[in-house]
Amino acid sequence: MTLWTRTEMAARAAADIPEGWYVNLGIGMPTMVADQVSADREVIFHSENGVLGTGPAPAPEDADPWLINAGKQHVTLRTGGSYVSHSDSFAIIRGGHLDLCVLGAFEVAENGDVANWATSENDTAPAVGGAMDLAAGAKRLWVLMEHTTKDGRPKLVQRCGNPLTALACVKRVYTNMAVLDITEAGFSVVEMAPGVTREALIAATQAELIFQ
Amino acid sequence: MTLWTRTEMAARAAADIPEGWYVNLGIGMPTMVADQVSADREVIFHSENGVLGTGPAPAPEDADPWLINAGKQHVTLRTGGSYVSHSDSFAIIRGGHLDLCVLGAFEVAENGDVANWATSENDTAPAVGGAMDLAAGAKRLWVLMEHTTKDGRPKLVQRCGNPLTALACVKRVYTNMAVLDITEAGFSVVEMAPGVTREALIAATQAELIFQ
Amino acid sequence: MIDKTVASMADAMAGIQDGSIILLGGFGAVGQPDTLLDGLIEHGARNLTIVANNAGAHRVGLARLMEMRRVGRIVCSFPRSSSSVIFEELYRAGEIELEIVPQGTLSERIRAAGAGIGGFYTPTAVGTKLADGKEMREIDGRMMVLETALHGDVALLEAWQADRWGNLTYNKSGRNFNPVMAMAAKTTIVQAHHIVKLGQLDPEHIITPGIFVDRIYPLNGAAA
Amino acid sequence: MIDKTVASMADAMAGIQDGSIILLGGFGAVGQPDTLLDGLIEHGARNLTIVANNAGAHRVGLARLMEMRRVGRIVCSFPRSSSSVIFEELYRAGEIELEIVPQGTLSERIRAAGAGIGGFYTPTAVGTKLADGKEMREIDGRMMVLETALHGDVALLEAWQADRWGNLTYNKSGRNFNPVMAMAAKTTIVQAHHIVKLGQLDPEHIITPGIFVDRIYPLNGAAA
Repeated sequence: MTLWTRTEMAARAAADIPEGWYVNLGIGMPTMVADQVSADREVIFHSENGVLGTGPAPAPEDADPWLINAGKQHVTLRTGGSYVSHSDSFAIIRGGHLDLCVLGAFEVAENGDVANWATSENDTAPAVGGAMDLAAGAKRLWVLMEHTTKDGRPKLVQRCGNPLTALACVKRVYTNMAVLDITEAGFSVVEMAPGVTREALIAATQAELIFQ
Repeated sequence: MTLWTRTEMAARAAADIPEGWYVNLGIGMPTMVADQVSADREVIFHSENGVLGTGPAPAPEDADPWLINAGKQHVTLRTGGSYVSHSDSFAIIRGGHLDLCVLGAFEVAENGDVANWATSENDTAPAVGGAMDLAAGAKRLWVLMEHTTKDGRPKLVQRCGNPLTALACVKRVYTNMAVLDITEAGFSVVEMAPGVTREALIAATQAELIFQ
Repeated sequence: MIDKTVASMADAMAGIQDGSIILLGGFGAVGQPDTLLDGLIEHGARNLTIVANNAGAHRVGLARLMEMRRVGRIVCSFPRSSSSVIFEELYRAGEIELEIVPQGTLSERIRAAGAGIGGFYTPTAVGTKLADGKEMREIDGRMMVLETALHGDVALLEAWQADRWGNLTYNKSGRNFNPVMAMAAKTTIVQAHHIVKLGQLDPEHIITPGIFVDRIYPLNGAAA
Repeated sequence: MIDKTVASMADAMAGIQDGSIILLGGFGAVGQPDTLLDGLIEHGARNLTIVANNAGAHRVGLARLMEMRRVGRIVCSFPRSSSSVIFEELYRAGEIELEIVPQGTLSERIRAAGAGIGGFYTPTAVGTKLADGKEMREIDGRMMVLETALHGDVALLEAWQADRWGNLTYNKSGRNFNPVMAMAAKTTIVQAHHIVKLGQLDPEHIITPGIFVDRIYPLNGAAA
């Protein structure tokens, strides 16, 4: 069984993004999706802090201190990009103008609930950022995450145990084991990593799986 | 008894506007106030359709078809002026950012109620425009109007008979007979036009008057 | 490659349904999408709801559309002017429904639709007949009325410059309702005076980013 | 003649009261009014409520203000980062109150204050603990939570260019919260990198018009 690498997971998600979509990528692994979209395909990336059309990371010596993304990393602006205020940036997010948001998560439930901002253990001063706005506002929400936690617990679950980010909004999950759609009936397996068996996937998931 | 002319009324109001105020002038007579503020005093006029810093009317041959005010008259933009969207323009109005709005009116009541958008007779398809936003939103509202209707009926009243524009918001009224503040106790006469007697003013007003 | 410019007026109008809610940019004659309105007249959609500041003038554009009995309802702040003859005829005859909305409430309701806000409380119109029957509540010691988002199916707008991504600038008071309406419709269609190359608009100076725009109709023919 | 530029940091900070609600522009280190924050530290106001996206970093600026026990409460979306050491110490010790607000709701609540909106309904946070105890209602088939306007006494902001009327531009992602916070405070104070002559900013390119701005502190000394 060969699990997908993080780069392969990002590439798998990137391959499903049509040209012309406006896309917000969450902090962490989702950010890697941008590098997997070839520059000749016009997918327009949005960042919460008012950048529409972020381009690849600059070489360190070319970094412009005035141009960062929501993860506070230096970015570039591609031709055709623009700057907007936070107010307009979140009107974009909350008004349903993004075709897609890709977030990381602690857990995704079979009804599409997502928990990605606070864990039960460390939520004394949790940091929500724009996650709730993105999850509730984008036209579709995909999650990109490992299939299980570092200590092997399932992250695809019947019901989230961590504090929720939003209700019933995840449409698709990309993990290192599989790609799964969230349907009326629950998790539906679209594709599995090479050599991952149904049994292995079932064992690593704390919810029913539908195999086509 | 010499009633103030419309120009004198506008000049009287203009004299009370300190330098540095942001001011919206309603359609009709209030628009005349701008011409009574000398250009070396920086009073910044706002127009609902997204113009901040309107200047004097252009000569007809210099009119720019792209630059009108809320009364659909050609205007100019003074140095330092800017253009904003309707959304931002009404955020200015409704957010309490205008120091002053000067409106015309059908009636003003002694408690500061104002009626200026529809008359009982012709309100089948009344046109409200930005009057309600301005009356409710500006830091202070002054009214500039004749003291009586063309057929001699009082326009300063105990209680408005026409449909209201906003409740208890007028601070001061400039008429062709007098300048009156609206106080807790009602209309308080600040100044009368030359030769206007107390008796004449009382006769032309359908509310108690307080003389200092 | 993203290219939102359309090759013909038929492409610009494609898919506009009978019964649509149409947001119309412009204030007075400035920034009004006259050419697109002619296209809409030609297109034929009926039973429209029009959301605009004014109710048309003379016998062209919106007024012509109303004269053809294609508008069932109009939502606006200022329907009456010396040249709004068609509207007034229809209104007196009971052939058009009118919703009068204070201009700022109109703009804010459209923004709410564009920004994902379901409704909001405003002091504008409290105590007047335009708040009759509406839900009220006191917030911070002030009475406010609940107003709801006003969504469009289609926005017809006018811009000054546009590029193939749909980034827009406006000209002076031609800006008015255009940027806020661009955010609030399922399909935003813009007539543009100048089509410029991607990258020609300074990213700091773009007023409406292309994410809000679906189709660009070049007023002067060919794209750059 | 209107001239909003101030001659000294003392003039910039004049009148800021103990107990004030301070809106702080910036996202990460970009567009953050570091110099004004130093001025506020020097000024001495205590028992402040800070509204900002982040809860300070390292031991400078906002973090330093908190370390001096001058901040009683912080309203932000993202208090935790690798360098937010002071905030986390105080928070664990129960010495600072925290209100976590989703970033878009934070921005929208500030805009509501600036635009005269008392409150609004948003689907963001519905079903989460950040909506606990808040009023909910269904609008157009979707559950929404009522959020209220968030007003500031003072906004401390950073701009790129400013003129004597207080018209502002920003630089790239330095725009962020600055324009919306400029609208929402009783007194808006801006540190500007470049002071330009009135008229030098194109009226189409001004992002924050001077009506929202009270004081300009020139970062590079003299005004033009």
